[in-house]
Amino acid sequence: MAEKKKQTVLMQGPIPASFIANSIAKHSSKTNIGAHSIFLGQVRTDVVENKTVLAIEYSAYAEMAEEKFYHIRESAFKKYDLICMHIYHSVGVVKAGEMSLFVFVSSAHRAAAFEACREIVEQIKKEVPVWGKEMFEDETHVWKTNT
Amino acid sequence: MAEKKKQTVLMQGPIPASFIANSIAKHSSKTNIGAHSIFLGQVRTDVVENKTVLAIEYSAYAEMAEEKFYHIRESAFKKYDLICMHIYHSVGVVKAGEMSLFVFVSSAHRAAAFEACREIVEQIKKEVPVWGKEMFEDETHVWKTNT
Amino acid sequence: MAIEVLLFGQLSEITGADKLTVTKASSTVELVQVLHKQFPNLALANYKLAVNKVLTEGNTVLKDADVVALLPPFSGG
Amino acid sequence: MAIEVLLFGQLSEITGADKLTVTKASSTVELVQVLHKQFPNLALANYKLAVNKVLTEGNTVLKDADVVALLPPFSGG
Repeated sequence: MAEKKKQTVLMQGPIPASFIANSIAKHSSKTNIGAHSIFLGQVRTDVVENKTVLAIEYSAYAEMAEEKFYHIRESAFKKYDLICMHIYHSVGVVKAGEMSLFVFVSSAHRAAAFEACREIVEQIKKEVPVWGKEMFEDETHVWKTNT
Repeated sequence: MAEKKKQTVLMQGPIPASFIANSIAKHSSKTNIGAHSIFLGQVRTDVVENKTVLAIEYSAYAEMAEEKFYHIRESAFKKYDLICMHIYHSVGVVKAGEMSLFVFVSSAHRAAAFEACREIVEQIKKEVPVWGKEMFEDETHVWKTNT
Repeated sequence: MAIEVLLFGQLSEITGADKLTVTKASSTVELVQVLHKQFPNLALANYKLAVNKVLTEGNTVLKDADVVALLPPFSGG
Repeated sequence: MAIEVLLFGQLSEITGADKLTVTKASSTVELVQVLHKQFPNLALANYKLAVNKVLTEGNTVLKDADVVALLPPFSGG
Protein backbone atom coordinates (compact mmCIF):
# COMPACT_ATOMS: atom_id res chain seq x y z
CA MET A 1 0.00 0.00 0.00
CA ALA A 2 3.08 2.21 -0.11
CA GLU A 3 1.83 3.06 -3.58
CA LYS A 4 -1.06 4.98 -2.11
CA LYS A 5 1.11 7.64 -0.55
CA LYS A 6 0.44 11.21 -1.56
CA GLN A 7 2.27 12.03 -4.75
CA THR A 8 2.67 15.28 -6.61
CA VAL A 9 0.83 15.00 -9.88
CA LEU A 10 1.47 18.42 -11.40
CA MET A 11 4.80 18.76 -13.14
CA GLN A 12 6.33 21.72 -14.94
CA GLY A 13 6.37 21.48 -18.74
CA PRO A 14 5.71 18.54 -21.08
CA ILE A 15 6.06 14.89 -20.00
CA PRO A 16 9.02 13.39 -21.92
CA ALA A 17 8.92 9.91 -23.49
CA SER A 18 12.03 9.06 -21.44
CA PHE A 19 10.09 9.82 -18.24
CA ILE A 20 7.36 7.42 -19.36
CA ALA A 21 9.95 4.75 -20.21
CA ASN A 22 11.54 5.08 -16.76
CA SER A 23 8.15 4.69 -15.13
CA ILE A 24 7.50 1.53 -17.13
CA ALA A 25 10.95 0.08 -16.46
CA LYS A 26 10.54 0.56 -12.69
CA HIS A 27 7.66 -1.93 -12.70
CA SER A 28 9.72 -4.94 -13.79
CA SER A 29 10.40 -5.78 -10.13
CA LYS A 30 6.67 -5.97 -9.41
CA THR A 31 6.13 -9.44 -10.78
CA ASN A 32 2.56 -9.69 -9.52
CA ILE A 33 1.60 -7.23 -12.29
CA GLY A 34 0.15 -8.77 -15.45
CA ALA A 35 -1.36 -5.75 -17.19
CA HIS A 36 -0.52 -2.06 -17.59
CA SER A 37 -3.00 0.39 -19.07
CA ILE A 38 -1.48 3.72 -20.02
CA PHE A 39 -3.18 6.86 -21.28
CA LEU A 40 -1.22 9.73 -22.79
CA GLY A 41 -2.77 13.06 -23.64
CA GLN A 42 -0.94 14.84 -26.47
CA VAL A 43 -1.43 18.47 -27.52
CA ARG A 44 -3.10 18.67 -30.94
CA THR A 45 -2.67 21.33 -33.60
CA ASP A 46 -6.38 22.03 -33.54
CA VAL A 47 -7.72 24.69 -35.85
CA VAL A 48 -9.98 27.21 -34.11
CA GLU A 49 -11.47 30.00 -36.21
CA ASN A 50 -8.89 29.37 -38.96
CA LYS A 51 -5.97 29.63 -36.58
CA THR A 52 -3.74 26.75 -35.63
CA VAL A 53 -2.96 25.87 -32.02
CA LEU A 54 0.82 25.82 -31.48
CA ALA A 55 0.81 25.05 -27.77
CA ILE A 56 -1.36 24.88 -24.67
CA GLU A 57 -0.38 26.70 -21.51
CA TYR A 58 -1.81 24.84 -18.55
CA SER A 59 -2.53 26.51 -15.24
CA ALA A 60 -4.02 24.96 -12.12
CA TYR A 61 -5.43 25.69 -8.71
CA ALA A 62 -2.55 23.53 -7.53
CA GLU A 63 -3.59 22.82 -3.94
CA MET A 64 -7.14 21.89 -4.86
CA ALA A 65 -5.97 19.96 -7.93
CA GLU A 66 -3.58 17.81 -5.88
CA GLU A 67 -6.39 17.05 -3.44
CA LYS A 68 -8.67 16.04 -6.30
CA PHE A 69 -5.98 13.84 -7.86
CA TYR A 70 -5.45 12.21 -4.47
CA HIS A 71 -9.17 11.57 -4.13
CA ILE A 72 -9.36 10.12 -7.65
CA ARG A 73 -6.46 7.75 -6.80
CA GLU A 74 -8.02 6.63 -3.54
CA SER A 75 -11.39 6.00 -5.14
CA ALA A 76 -9.85 3.91 -7.91
CA PHE A 77 -7.86 1.81 -5.42
CA LYS A 78 -11.07 1.17 -3.48
CA LYS A 79 -13.16 0.31 -6.52
CA TYR A 80 -10.67 -1.75 -8.56
CA ASP A 81 -8.15 -4.44 -7.73
CA LEU A 82 -5.04 -2.45 -8.64
CA ILE A 83 -1.38 -2.92 -7.84
CA CYS A 84 -0.19 0.57 -8.58
CA MET A 85 -1.09 3.84 -10.23
CA HIS A 86 0.74 6.97 -11.32
CA ILE A 87 -0.73 10.20 -12.61
CA TYR A 88 1.18 13.16 -14.03
CA HIS A 89 -0.27 16.35 -15.49
CA SER A 90 1.67 19.24 -16.97
CA VAL A 91 1.46 22.86 -15.94
CA GLY A 92 3.06 25.56 -18.08
CA VAL A 93 3.55 25.50 -21.84
CA VAL A 94 3.20 22.19 -23.71
CA LYS A 95 3.77 22.41 -27.46
CA ALA A 96 1.76 20.53 -30.09
CA GLY A 97 3.02 16.94 -30.29
CA GLU A 98 4.15 16.97 -26.66
CA MET A 99 2.47 15.12 -23.80
CA SER A 100 0.48 16.83 -21.05
CA LEU A 101 -1.19 13.90 -19.26
CA PHE A 102 0.18 10.49 -18.27
CA VAL A 103 -2.05 8.00 -16.45
CA PHE A 104 -0.44 4.64 -15.68
CA VAL A 105 -2.50 1.89 -14.03
CA SER A 106 -1.21 -1.61 -13.24
CA SER A 107 -3.05 -4.70 -12.05
CA ALA A 108 -2.78 -8.49 -12.06
CA HIS A 109 -5.41 -8.83 -14.78
CA ARG A 110 -6.32 -6.57 -17.67
CA ALA A 111 -9.95 -5.74 -16.93
CA ALA A 112 -9.19 -3.73 -13.79
CA ALA A 113 -6.34 -1.83 -15.44
CA PHE A 114 -8.39 -0.92 -18.51
CA GLU A 115 -11.49 0.14 -16.61
CA ALA A 116 -9.69 2.10 -13.90
CA CYS A 117 -7.49 3.94 -16.42
CA ARG A 118 -10.44 5.11 -18.45
CA GLU A 119 -12.42 6.16 -15.39
CA ILE A 120 -9.46 8.09 -13.99
CA VAL A 121 -8.97 10.00 -17.24
CA GLU A 122 -12.66 10.93 -17.38
CA GLN A 123 -12.55 12.13 -13.77
CA ILE A 124 -9.42 14.20 -14.36
CA LYS A 125 -11.05 15.99 -17.29
CA LYS A 126 -14.21 16.68 -15.30
CA GLU A 127 -13.16 17.23 -11.71
CA VAL A 128 -9.67 18.68 -11.53
CA PRO A 129 -9.20 22.49 -11.54
CA VAL A 130 -6.78 22.75 -14.45
CA TRP A 131 -7.17 25.12 -17.39
CA GLY A 132 -5.67 25.06 -20.85
CA LYS A 133 -4.96 28.23 -22.81
CA GLU A 134 -4.71 27.37 -26.51
CA MET A 135 -2.05 29.57 -28.03
CA PHE A 136 -2.04 30.47 -31.73
CA GLU A 137 0.81 31.44 -34.04
CA ASP A 138 -0.32 35.11 -34.02
CA GLU A 139 0.06 35.21 -30.21
CA THR A 140 -3.68 35.36 -29.59
CA HIS A 141 -5.31 32.61 -27.55
CA VAL A 142 -8.59 30.96 -26.57
CA TRP A 143 -9.47 28.99 -23.48
CA LYS A 144 -9.77 25.28 -24.13
CA THR A 145 -13.08 23.59 -23.38
CA ASN A 146 -13.32 19.90 -22.52
CA THR A 147 -15.88 17.63 -24.14
CA MET B 1 -3.01 5.58 -44.46
CA ALA B 2 0.67 4.60 -44.67
CA GLU B 3 0.12 3.37 -41.13
CA LYS B 4 -2.01 0.53 -42.40
CA LYS B 5 0.85 -1.19 -44.20
CA LYS B 6 1.57 -4.76 -43.19
CA GLN B 7 3.84 -4.83 -40.18
CA THR B 8 5.54 -7.71 -38.44
CA VAL B 9 4.01 -8.07 -35.00
CA LEU B 10 5.96 -11.00 -33.60
CA MET B 11 9.33 -10.10 -32.17
CA GLN B 12 11.98 -12.27 -30.57
CA GLY B 13 12.26 -11.98 -26.78
CA PRO B 14 10.78 -9.43 -24.35
CA ILE B 15 9.70 -5.93 -25.38
CA PRO B 16 12.08 -3.44 -23.70
CA ALA B 17 10.87 -0.21 -22.07
CA SER B 18 13.26 1.67 -24.38
CA PHE B 19 11.47 0.23 -27.41
CA ILE B 20 8.17 1.50 -26.02
CA ALA B 21 9.70 4.92 -25.35
CA ASN B 22 10.97 5.13 -28.93
CA SER B 23 7.53 4.25 -30.26
CA ILE B 24 5.98 6.99 -28.15
CA ALA B 25 8.61 9.59 -29.10
CA LYS B 26 8.07 8.92 -32.82
CA HIS B 27 4.50 10.20 -32.52
CA SER B 28 5.42 13.78 -31.59
CA SER B 29 5.42 14.75 -35.26
CA LYS B 30 1.82 13.57 -35.66
CA THR B 31 0.20 16.63 -34.20
CA ASN B 32 -3.32 15.55 -35.12
CA ILE B 33 -3.08 12.97 -32.32
CA GLY B 34 -4.69 13.93 -29.03
CA ALA B 35 -4.86 10.59 -27.21
CA HIS B 36 -2.72 7.47 -26.95
CA SER B 37 -4.01 4.32 -25.29
CA ILE B 38 -1.32 1.77 -24.51
CA PHE B 39 -1.66 -1.75 -23.19
CA LEU B 40 1.33 -3.69 -21.90
CA GLY B 41 1.16 -7.34 -20.95
CA GLN B 42 3.76 -8.28 -18.34
CA VAL B 43 4.71 -11.83 -17.32
CA ARG B 44 3.53 -12.57 -13.77
CA THR B 45 5.12 -14.88 -11.20
CA ASP B 46 1.92 -16.86 -10.94
CA VAL B 47 1.83 -19.78 -8.56
CA VAL B 48 0.47 -22.98 -10.14
CA GLU B 49 0.29 -26.10 -7.94
CA ASN B 50 2.70 -24.51 -5.44
CA LYS B 51 5.30 -23.76 -8.07
CA THR B 52 6.25 -20.27 -9.17
CA VAL B 53 6.33 -19.23 -12.82
CA LEU B 54 9.78 -17.83 -13.68
CA ALA B 55 9.17 -17.17 -17.37
CA ILE B 56 6.83 -17.84 -20.26
CA GLU B 57 8.12 -19.25 -23.51
CA TYR B 58 5.86 -18.08 -26.32
CA SER B 59 5.51 -19.93 -29.59
CA ALA B 60 3.28 -19.07 -32.53
CA TYR B 61 1.96 -20.31 -35.82
CA ALA B 62 3.74 -17.29 -37.21
CA GLU B 63 2.19 -17.05 -40.68
CA MET B 64 -1.35 -17.44 -39.45
CA ALA B 65 -0.69 -15.16 -36.45
CA GLU B 66 0.58 -12.33 -38.66
CA GLU B 67 -2.53 -12.67 -40.84
CA LYS B 68 -4.75 -12.52 -37.76
CA PHE B 69 -2.90 -9.47 -36.41
CA TYR B 70 -3.31 -7.81 -39.80
CA HIS B 71 -7.02 -8.56 -39.82
CA ILE B 72 -7.41 -7.22 -36.27
CA ARG B 73 -5.63 -3.99 -37.33
CA GLU B 74 -7.78 -3.56 -40.43
CA SER B 75 -11.00 -4.16 -38.52
CA ALA B 76 -10.08 -1.63 -35.86
CA PHE B 77 -9.21 1.02 -38.48
CA LYS B 78 -12.59 0.42 -40.10
CA LYS B 79 -14.56 0.52 -36.89
CA TYR B 80 -12.82 3.37 -35.04
CA ASP B 81 -11.53 6.78 -36.03
CA LEU B 82 -7.84 6.06 -35.44
CA ILE B 83 -4.69 7.79 -36.56
CA CYS B 84 -2.25 4.98 -35.97
CA MET B 85 -1.77 1.65 -34.31
CA HIS B 86 1.15 -0.59 -33.44
CA ILE B 87 1.06 -4.12 -32.07
CA TYR B 88 4.03 -6.17 -30.87
CA HIS B 89 3.96 -9.64 -29.35
CA SER B 90 6.94 -11.61 -28.10
CA VAL B 91 7.96 -15.08 -29.17
CA GLY B 92 10.60 -16.99 -27.23
CA VAL B 93 11.37 -16.68 -23.52
CA VAL B 94 10.01 -13.70 -21.57
CA LYS B 95 10.94 -13.64 -17.89
CA ALA B 96 8.62 -12.58 -15.06
CA GLY B 97 8.52 -8.77 -14.91
CA GLU B 98 9.27 -8.45 -18.63
CA MET B 99 6.79 -7.38 -21.29
CA SER B 100 5.31 -9.73 -23.90
CA LEU B 101 2.55 -7.62 -25.47
CA PHE B 102 2.50 -3.95 -26.53
CA VAL B 103 -0.62 -2.47 -28.10
CA PHE B 104 -0.41 1.23 -28.96
CA VAL B 105 -3.46 3.02 -30.38
CA SER B 106 -3.59 6.74 -31.23
CA SER B 107 -6.51 8.94 -32.20
CA ALA B 108 -7.62 12.56 -32.13
CA HIS B 109 -9.96 11.97 -29.19
CA ARG B 110 -9.72 9.59 -26.26
CA ALA B 111 -12.88 7.48 -26.71
CA ALA B 112 -11.72 5.84 -29.94
CA ALA B 113 -8.23 5.13 -28.57
CA PHE B 114 -9.55 3.57 -25.35
CA GLU B 115 -12.21 1.44 -27.00
CA ALA B 116 -10.06 0.23 -29.88
CA CYS B 117 -7.13 -0.64 -27.59
CA ARG B 118 -9.28 -2.77 -25.33
CA GLU B 119 -11.00 -4.53 -28.22
CA ILE B 120 -7.69 -5.28 -29.91
CA VAL B 121 -6.24 -6.82 -26.74
CA GLU B 122 -9.33 -9.03 -26.29
CA GLN B 123 -9.11 -10.15 -29.92
CA ILE B 124 -5.41 -10.94 -29.64
CA LYS B 125 -6.02 -13.17 -26.62
CA LYS B 126 -8.88 -14.97 -28.33
CA GLU B 127 -8.02 -15.16 -32.01
CA VAL B 128 -4.27 -15.26 -32.51
CA PRO B 129 -2.47 -18.64 -32.61
CA VAL B 130 0.13 -17.96 -29.93
CA TRP B 131 0.89 -20.27 -27.00
CA GLY B 132 2.58 -19.62 -23.70
CA LYS B 133 4.52 -22.29 -21.86
CA GLU B 134 4.78 -21.34 -18.18
CA MET B 135 8.18 -22.42 -16.94
CA PHE B 136 8.82 -23.20 -13.27
CA GLU B 137 12.01 -23.04 -11.23
CA ASP B 138 12.30 -26.86 -11.22
CA GLU B 139 12.36 -26.88 -15.04
CA THR B 140 8.87 -28.38 -15.34
CA HIS B 141 6.19 -26.43 -17.20
CA VAL B 142 2.47 -26.09 -17.83
CA TRP B 143 0.68 -24.63 -20.83
CA LYS B 144 -0.88 -21.26 -20.08
CA THR B 145 -4.63 -20.89 -20.51
CA ASN B 146 -6.26 -17.56 -21.28
CA THR B 147 -9.32 -16.38 -19.40
CA MET C 1 -12.85 40.21 8.25
CA ALA C 2 -10.91 39.34 5.10
CA ILE C 3 -11.89 36.84 2.43
CA GLU C 4 -9.15 35.83 0.03
CA VAL C 5 -10.48 35.50 -3.53
CA LEU C 6 -8.58 33.44 -6.12
CA LEU C 7 -9.28 33.85 -9.84
CA PHE C 8 -8.25 31.37 -12.51
CA GLY C 9 -8.10 31.08 -16.30
CA GLN C 10 -10.25 33.54 -18.23
CA LEU C 11 -11.47 35.08 -14.93
CA SER C 12 -7.97 36.43 -14.25
CA GLU C 13 -8.07 38.04 -17.67
CA ILE C 14 -11.50 39.62 -17.04
CA THR C 15 -10.49 41.03 -13.67
CA GLY C 16 -6.81 41.63 -14.36
CA ALA C 17 -5.99 39.86 -11.09
CA ASP C 18 -5.44 36.35 -9.83
CA LYS C 19 -5.90 37.26 -6.19
CA LEU C 20 -8.13 39.81 -4.40
CA THR C 21 -9.12 40.51 -0.83
CA VAL C 22 -12.74 41.29 -0.04
CA THR C 23 -13.44 42.61 3.46
CA LYS C 24 -17.21 42.91 3.48
CA ALA C 25 -18.86 39.61 2.59
CA SER C 26 -20.49 37.29 5.10
CA SER C 27 -21.63 34.76 2.49
CA THR C 28 -20.78 33.61 -1.01
CA VAL C 29 -23.85 35.38 -2.40
CA GLU C 30 -22.67 38.67 -0.90
CA LEU C 31 -19.15 38.07 -2.14
CA VAL C 32 -20.35 37.45 -5.69
CA GLN C 33 -22.42 40.67 -5.56
CA VAL C 34 -19.36 42.65 -4.50
CA LEU C 35 -17.25 41.11 -7.25
CA HIS C 36 -19.85 41.59 -10.00
CA LYS C 37 -20.21 45.22 -9.01
CA GLN C 38 -16.46 45.72 -9.21
CA PHE C 39 -16.04 43.64 -12.43
CA PRO C 40 -19.30 43.74 -14.43
CA ASN C 41 -17.91 41.33 -17.08
CA LEU C 42 -17.52 38.68 -14.42
CA ALA C 43 -21.31 38.42 -14.29
CA LEU C 44 -21.26 37.19 -17.90
CA ALA C 45 -18.70 34.47 -17.22
CA ASN C 46 -19.40 30.84 -16.41
CA TYR C 47 -17.79 29.73 -13.16
CA LYS C 48 -18.19 27.74 -9.96
CA LEU C 49 -17.10 28.58 -6.44
CA ALA C 50 -14.85 26.62 -4.13
CA VAL C 51 -14.63 27.61 -0.48
CA ASN C 52 -11.39 26.38 1.08
CA LYS C 53 -10.84 24.05 -1.90
CA VAL C 54 -14.32 22.48 -1.71
CA LEU C 55 -16.87 23.17 -4.43
CA THR C 56 -20.01 24.84 -3.09
CA GLU C 57 -23.48 25.25 -4.50
CA GLY C 58 -26.08 27.68 -3.21
CA ASN C 59 -25.23 30.19 -0.51
CA THR C 60 -22.40 29.46 1.92
CA VAL C 61 -21.58 31.42 5.05
CA LEU C 62 -18.05 32.86 5.03
CA LYS C 63 -15.77 33.52 7.98
CA ASP C 64 -12.55 35.46 8.33
CA ALA C 65 -9.60 34.05 6.35
CA ASP C 66 -11.75 31.80 4.15
CA VAL C 67 -10.34 31.28 0.68
CA VAL C 68 -12.89 31.49 -2.13
CA ALA C 69 -11.82 30.39 -5.60
CA LEU C 70 -13.69 31.32 -8.78
CA LEU C 71 -13.28 28.40 -11.17
CA PRO C 72 -14.12 28.58 -14.87
CA PRO C 73 -14.98 25.26 -16.60
CA PHE C 74 -12.07 22.82 -16.19
CA SER C 75 -10.08 21.98 -19.28
CA GLY C 76 -7.19 19.82 -18.15
CA GLY C 77 -5.94 16.68 -19.86
CA MET D 1 -1.18 -36.73 -52.33
CA ALA D 2 0.57 -35.20 -49.35
CA ILE D 3 -0.98 -33.18 -46.56
CA GLU D 4 1.39 -31.21 -44.39
CA VAL D 5 0.35 -31.31 -40.72
CA LEU D 6 1.60 -28.68 -38.26
CA LEU D 7 1.43 -29.28 -34.52
CA PHE D 8 1.73 -26.57 -31.88
CA GLY D 9 2.09 -26.19 -28.14
CA GLN D 10 1.14 -29.23 -26.07
CA LEU D 11 0.28 -31.13 -29.28
CA SER D 12 3.95 -31.16 -30.28
CA GLU D 13 4.73 -32.64 -26.89
CA ILE D 14 2.06 -35.35 -27.27
CA THR D 15 3.22 -36.35 -30.74
CA GLY D 16 6.91 -35.59 -30.38
CA ALA D 17 6.74 -33.69 -33.66
CA ASP D 18 5.87 -30.23 -34.89
CA LYS D 19 5.45 -31.29 -38.50
CA LEU D 20 4.14 -34.47 -40.13
CA THR D 21 3.20 -35.55 -43.62
CA VAL D 22 0.03 -37.59 -44.12
CA THR D 23 -0.46 -39.13 -47.55
CA LYS D 24 -3.85 -40.76 -47.26
CA ALA D 25 -6.49 -38.26 -46.15
CA SER D 26 -9.06 -36.75 -48.48
CA SER D 27 -10.79 -34.76 -45.72
CA THR D 28 -10.10 -33.32 -42.29
CA VAL D 29 -12.19 -36.07 -40.68
CA GLU D 30 -10.04 -38.72 -42.32
CA LEU D 31 -6.89 -36.86 -41.39
CA VAL D 32 -7.91 -36.70 -37.75
CA GLN D 33 -8.69 -40.43 -37.75
CA VAL D 34 -5.22 -41.18 -39.10
CA LEU D 35 -3.58 -38.93 -36.51
CA HIS D 36 -5.59 -40.27 -33.57
CA LYS D 37 -4.69 -43.80 -34.58
CA GLN D 38 -1.01 -42.92 -34.72
CA PHE D 39 -1.10 -40.79 -31.52
CA PRO D 40 -3.92 -42.03 -29.24
CA ASN D 41 -3.26 -39.26 -26.68
CA LEU D 42 -4.09 -36.67 -29.33
CA ALA D 43 -7.72 -37.80 -29.12
CA LEU D 44 -7.81 -36.59 -25.52
CA ALA D 45 -6.45 -33.13 -26.36
CA ASN D 46 -8.49 -30.03 -27.05
CA TYR D 47 -7.68 -28.45 -30.39
CA LYS D 48 -9.05 -26.80 -33.52
CA LEU D 49 -8.03 -27.23 -37.12
CA ALA D 50 -6.86 -24.63 -39.59
CA VAL D 51 -6.63 -25.52 -43.26
CA ASN D 52 -4.20 -23.23 -45.07
CA LYS D 53 -4.27 -20.81 -42.11
CA VAL D 54 -8.08 -20.61 -41.97
CA LEU D 55 -9.96 -22.15 -39.03
CA THR D 56 -12.38 -24.86 -40.15
CA GLU D 57 -15.32 -26.47 -38.44
CA GLY D 58 -16.99 -29.68 -39.56
CA ASN D 59 -15.53 -31.74 -42.34
CA THR D 60 -13.38 -30.08 -45.00
CA VAL D 61 -12.16 -31.66 -48.23
CA LEU D 62 -8.38 -31.72 -48.55
CA LYS D 63 -6.29 -31.57 -51.68
CA ASP D 64 -2.64 -32.21 -52.35
CA ALA D 65 -0.24 -29.80 -50.60
CA ASP D 66 -2.84 -28.44 -48.18
CA VAL D 67 -1.42 -27.40 -44.84
CA VAL D 68 -3.46 -28.47 -41.83
CA ALA D 69 -2.56 -27.03 -38.45
CA LEU D 70 -3.67 -28.52 -35.13
CA LEU D 71 -4.14 -25.61 -32.75
CA PRO D 72 -4.53 -26.05 -28.99
CA PRO D 73 -6.37 -23.23 -27.13
CA PHE D 74 -4.59 -19.94 -27.74
CA SER D 75 -2.79 -18.36 -24.82
CA GLY D 76 -0.98 -15.32 -26.14
CA GLY D 77 -0.80 -11.94 -24.48
